[in-house]
Amino acid sequence: MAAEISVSVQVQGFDPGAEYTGLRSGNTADGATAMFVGNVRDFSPAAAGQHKEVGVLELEHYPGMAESALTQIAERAAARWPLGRIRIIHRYGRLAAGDEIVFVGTTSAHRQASLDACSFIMDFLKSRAPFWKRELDSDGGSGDWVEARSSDEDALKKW
Amino acid sequence: MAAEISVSVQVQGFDPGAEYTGLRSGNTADGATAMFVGNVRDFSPAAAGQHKEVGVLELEHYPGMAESALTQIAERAAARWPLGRIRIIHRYGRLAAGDEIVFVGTTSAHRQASLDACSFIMDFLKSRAPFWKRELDSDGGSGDWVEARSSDEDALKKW
Amino acid sequence: MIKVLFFAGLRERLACDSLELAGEGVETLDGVRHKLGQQSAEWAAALADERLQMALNQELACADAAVKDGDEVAFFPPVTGG
Amino acid sequence: MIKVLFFAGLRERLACDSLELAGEGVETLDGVRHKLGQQSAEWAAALADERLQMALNQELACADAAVKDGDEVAFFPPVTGG
Repeated sequence: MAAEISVSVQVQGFDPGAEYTGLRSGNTADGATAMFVGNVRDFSPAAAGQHKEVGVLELEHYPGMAESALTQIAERAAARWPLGRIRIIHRYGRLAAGDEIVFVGTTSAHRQASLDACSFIMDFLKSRAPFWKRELDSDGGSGDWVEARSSDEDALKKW
Repeated sequence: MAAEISVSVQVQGFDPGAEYTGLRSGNTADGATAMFVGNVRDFSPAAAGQHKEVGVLELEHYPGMAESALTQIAERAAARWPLGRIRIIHRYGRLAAGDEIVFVGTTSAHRQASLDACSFIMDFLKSRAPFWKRELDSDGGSGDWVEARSSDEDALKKW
Repeated sequence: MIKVLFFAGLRERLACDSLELAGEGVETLDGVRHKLGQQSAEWAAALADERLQMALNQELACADAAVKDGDEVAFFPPVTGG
Repeated sequence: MIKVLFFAGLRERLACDSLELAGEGVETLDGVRHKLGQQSAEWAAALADERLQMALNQELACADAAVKDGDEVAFFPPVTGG
């Protein structure tokens, strides 16, 4: 019962509704679908307290390794939970506030398995997949790279 | 920072893509959206091993209490995690294999908060919201009521 | 009067959706259950099921919850939505 | 030759996307790092950052991972995707 895994690393946007349809299509064995979507926020989490406006984000990635890292994370999830389908999309390039960055969708016969796997994939993606965010200045110039948060590394300990 | 809570108990179907759009619309403060969708499976979980075909499911509910129970569960989640929006839909009436039964969507500035709240709401909904499932026979006659599972009650202990 | 509702398998077993019960001598949800059980051995047996859940004015409640005239009470099997 | 890639802030600091390094005398990822650091004090300082992550043939790897001719090595700051 190997899970069907589909991973995309892409510039173009995606439609969570269409991804849901893809996870469900012909899949009546799995009664549970969990999804997570990450969007560009309108303030920087690094600027604690002071809501620094973020106009545009630029995402750099390591071509080849990004796809294989996401696939490996999906395989680890599939080995741990009884999943039917796993779909991961991660964008790169320039993104504006509100834009979708990442999609993780999992299906299972068990709701907790689908939700746990979705959370597990996001946690490992955050600390193990080669993507780097930079906040571009409002004048379009290169801004600062987003600093990794120790809370993201800590999040792996629960798995 | 009270969360915006929206609860629907309805006969008609829903579109998870449209619900995602509703959770995101004008909401750039929250970078995280977690969603869970429950669908009618094509076999009964009670019939362990023997895949008993389920054609149609009938969901009975306690009008009034169903809405208030779901709202209270959402309020408990909102008191516990920093959530922006919470959307819960639960259908009743006759449903066929593959049909959507339930939708839970949460948004937050923090991915773990959105995912934990989604899981929390589903766990409490399963054991505390007044809905009852019955599997109709293939000839359309009244079939057996689905038995509550102790694993659903146990799932509450982690919160 | 106290309004009493039944749902799902219990509703079918009792062949009753709802009824009105005189509130005299009834102080708690368990009191409602006992009074209803006096109707017949079948009702007594159906309502004795320890897994039954109870609601008072559309909120889950315990057997010792106080009931007064005008309240809405419900009995039902463990819920199975979601 | 060993192909070496740099990403994000490290790529900018070194003003270098990638380079080819002769494999002689280099046995581990840490060996690659040391050899690269000999180019200048700036390179040595940039590559000494303890938080830097390393990949060997597109998989995250530790400093003592064995490196051979033809391998693809990468150095980068902690990832911040998702």
